[in-house]
Amino acid sequence: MSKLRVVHYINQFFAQIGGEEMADYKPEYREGIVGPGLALQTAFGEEAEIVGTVICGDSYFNENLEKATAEVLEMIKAAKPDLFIAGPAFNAGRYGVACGTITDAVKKELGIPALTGMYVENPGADMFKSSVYIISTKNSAAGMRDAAPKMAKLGLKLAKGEKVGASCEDGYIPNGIRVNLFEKERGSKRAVKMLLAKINGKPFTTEYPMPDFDRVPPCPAVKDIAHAKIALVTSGGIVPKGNPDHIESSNATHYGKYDIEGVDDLTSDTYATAHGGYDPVYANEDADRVLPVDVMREFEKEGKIGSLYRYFYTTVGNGTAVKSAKAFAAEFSKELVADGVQAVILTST
Amino acid sequence: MVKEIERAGIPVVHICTVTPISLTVGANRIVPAIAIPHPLGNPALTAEEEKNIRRKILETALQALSTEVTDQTVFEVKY
Amino acid sequence: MLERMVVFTNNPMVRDALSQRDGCKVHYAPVSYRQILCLARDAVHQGHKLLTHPLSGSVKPGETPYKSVAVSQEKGLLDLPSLSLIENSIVTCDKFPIRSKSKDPSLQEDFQLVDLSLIMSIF
Amino acid sequence: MKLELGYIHIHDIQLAAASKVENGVLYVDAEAVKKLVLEDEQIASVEVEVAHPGESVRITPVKDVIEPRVKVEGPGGMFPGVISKVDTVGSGKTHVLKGAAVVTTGKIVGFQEGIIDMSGVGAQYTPFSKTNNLVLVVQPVEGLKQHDHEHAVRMAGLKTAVYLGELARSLTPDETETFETLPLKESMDKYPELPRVGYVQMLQSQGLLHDTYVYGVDAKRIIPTVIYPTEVMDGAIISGNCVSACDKNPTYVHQNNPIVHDLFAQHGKTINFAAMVITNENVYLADKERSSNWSSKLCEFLGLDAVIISEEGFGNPDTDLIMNCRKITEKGIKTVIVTDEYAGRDGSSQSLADAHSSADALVTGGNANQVITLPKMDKVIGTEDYVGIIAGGWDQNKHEDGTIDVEIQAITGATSEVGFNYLSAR
Repeated sequence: MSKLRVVHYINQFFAQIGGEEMADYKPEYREGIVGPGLALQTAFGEEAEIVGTVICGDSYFNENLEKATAEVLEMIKAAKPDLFIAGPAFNAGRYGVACGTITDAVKKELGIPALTGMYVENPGADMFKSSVYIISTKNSAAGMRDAAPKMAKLGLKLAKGEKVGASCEDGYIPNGIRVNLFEKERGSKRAVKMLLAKINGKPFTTEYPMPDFDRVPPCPAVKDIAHAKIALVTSGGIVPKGNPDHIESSNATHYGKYDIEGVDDLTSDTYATAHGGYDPVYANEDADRVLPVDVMREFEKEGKIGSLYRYFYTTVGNGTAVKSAKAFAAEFSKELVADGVQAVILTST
Repeated sequence: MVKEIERAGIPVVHICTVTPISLTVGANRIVPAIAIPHPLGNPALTAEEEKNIRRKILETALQALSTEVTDQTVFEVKY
Repeated sequence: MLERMVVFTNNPMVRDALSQRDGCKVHYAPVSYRQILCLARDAVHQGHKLLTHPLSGSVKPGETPYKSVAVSQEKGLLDLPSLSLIENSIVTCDKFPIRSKSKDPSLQEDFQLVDLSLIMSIF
Repeated sequence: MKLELGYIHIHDIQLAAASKVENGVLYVDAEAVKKLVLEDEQIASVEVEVAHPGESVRITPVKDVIEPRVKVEGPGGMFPGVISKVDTVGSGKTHVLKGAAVVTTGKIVGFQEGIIDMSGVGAQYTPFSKTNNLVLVVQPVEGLKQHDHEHAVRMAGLKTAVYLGELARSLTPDETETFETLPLKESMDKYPELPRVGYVQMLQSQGLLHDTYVYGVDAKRIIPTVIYPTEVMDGAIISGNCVSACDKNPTYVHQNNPIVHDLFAQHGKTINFAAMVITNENVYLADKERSSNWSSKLCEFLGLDAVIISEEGFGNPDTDLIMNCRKITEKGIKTVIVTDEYAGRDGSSQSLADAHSSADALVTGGNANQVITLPKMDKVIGTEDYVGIIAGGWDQNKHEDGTIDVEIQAITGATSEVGFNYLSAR
């Protein structure tokens, strides 16, 4: 069998072009191995060959996200790889975001097996761990020796279409997909060991982390609410009557964005709820009970607020998987920022 | 959802019937609502009374948005 | 001591067993397992308290078509533990696919009997 | 309370003209076993079969698995309150036919479940592919009601295990092990430096096919209480739980509770394994509040520093598990919980029906929804008729070549929530 073809992505620093001052470096394709690719090649042995390396500056990539992604994708596509590896980015934030973005794009758009590696606290890890395999590395380049064999091993598995093991077996950052494995010790013994660690204040790793309850620090208050542009968002599933976008009653796969220019009041003839999570009778009688457009319009006229944003966003709240709800909100928040919205009123049932 | 909006840099007030859930999902400015099937209304009241309640809740929401907070804060509505 | 209750059920065996019981109103509806949970949820939203666990029994949602859930007849302020329990239960129910064997006529009596036994275990 | 277990290692079971144990072989007079089982007028017929590790044999639907033991010294007898009188057991000497098990099978309801494969991929998932199994295939008399049927099969298994255990009474054990739990004050005086550790065991207690018995008492009728860990080694807790094969605790697992054993392994060295508390998992929510209040109160009263909490089942018991974990943690006691997961076939769903931040140290028996393909077996003890109906089986899961796709929740003991198995998930 011929060797698998691998394309590797690294930033300007690891290509030894330069540090921050060279971070604007535009994407470039070089034949063969560059820099840390050597360690990967050693780990691949005879099974795979790094045929080319894409180099791109971190600033260039992050400041020209769409353009840079397209350019890099084109270079990768042309090299016809069987496997794509980015990084590892260790604890470098912008490098991590670049590695995650491009790995995700290669997987989704080119359909080529792809993975990357980074330190678990790299912001790119949280952003991409559920969409691509990210090998968990140490927080500095000193971790390359550790990371290369893991990346090569998982890379070969992906390229050959073999079954991927549990995160602790194949060394990737847990991605929310639960995979079974046989442990060397039975569960009761693992429980006793974990308890001993807990008693003695030593570190231990739970086998199933509870859903995380992370916090975001509060944004500063709105200085002049009477002149602020305010948007209404609801997880109560209010939609124009007839549910034109067919928002599902639970586990919705998309969210709604609706124009309320000239709408002063939501009535039973015009709006209803698509939410399957509560008795819809009251919201269908008067959707202002969930999405208070009527009062917001009065506030607008009275000068209590500057203006009501032209669109409202709607989702169906608790039925929707936390993951997709987060993704929806991240997406429409960008639009809100771009349109100069200064505050949001989010209503939930 | 509330966290993602706040993360984007826009202050958000969460009007929510079940404030403990709102606390769990990480909202920083919280205004309690009336009831799950009708958070900003009450079908037992007349239309006028109902709208009055809705105004009070939203006035509290505007006040919450105009108030600096350092931690999760529940703004009670004064009916 | 048990509170006065309303039992939402789609199980005719439960309907028959509890219809004459003191302190017990039966709300029988020939609907799906999930819809019984939704009826209980709507009652919780109105301020009734959940009295039994919505996911009682080890026969998973989708495997048995029968479900019986008791809520308090008394109505008060929204009960938060009841709310989180019923909402979580519906989310959990939704992750189990409906198995066609759940509709097998030869199994209905057994499914009904186990569901009956689960709700009778509280008396 | 001090108990010595004397293990007689059994590496083979054979049917023979007379029952005896010789050179590690358990010879069983099948006729004698049948006669014993048929004393119960509710049972119409019983077949006695043997399944050895490595054979191309499938046992299904499995109801219970029981280890043959006999009390040779000390008060009481095996399965107190059920087979023997209600004397307090757990002290003296008990002999064990280690490596042998009685397995009961029979259709009680149409979705009866439980698979034990003695070889192939399925064997990796069940601990009972490693034991030599004497299998009872029990047929009830016509028209027997499900409650009575369940009781009859349960008793048939226990009686047979006691009958076989008797064969070990006068034997010299190949190996012995001693377990001792001291009364509260003595225990504190003896190990003043060691952290006091307890075990809180949650028992399935929801109704027909979901029951557990403690000294013969239906566990849904108990208030959480303290039990010496050695009492369970003498059969103080038995299983009437036949749904959810992967994570129910068969009687064998109660007798050999692995958390008890692994805590004893550390006892006097790194910890003082001071107490065991049993509690239940009732359907009525007020019972849950009461039971978790009591379990946490007992842990506090016993002066425990840390506990392991084990669950049995899914859904309803998740609520008890989280209540116990939260309330015990609130008492300032450190906790580790043991459970399993229903994360969907692709592993992407929320694993537990309830969650709380206090549950920060969790051991899992794995995702019960994982699908595996079981090979065709040369011999089936019982019947495969229900494999498509059992929890974890589904429609059209039997292929033309005789292989069957099942979720591992159909396999007896696959995702044990007392950590009896090696399976886990990440």
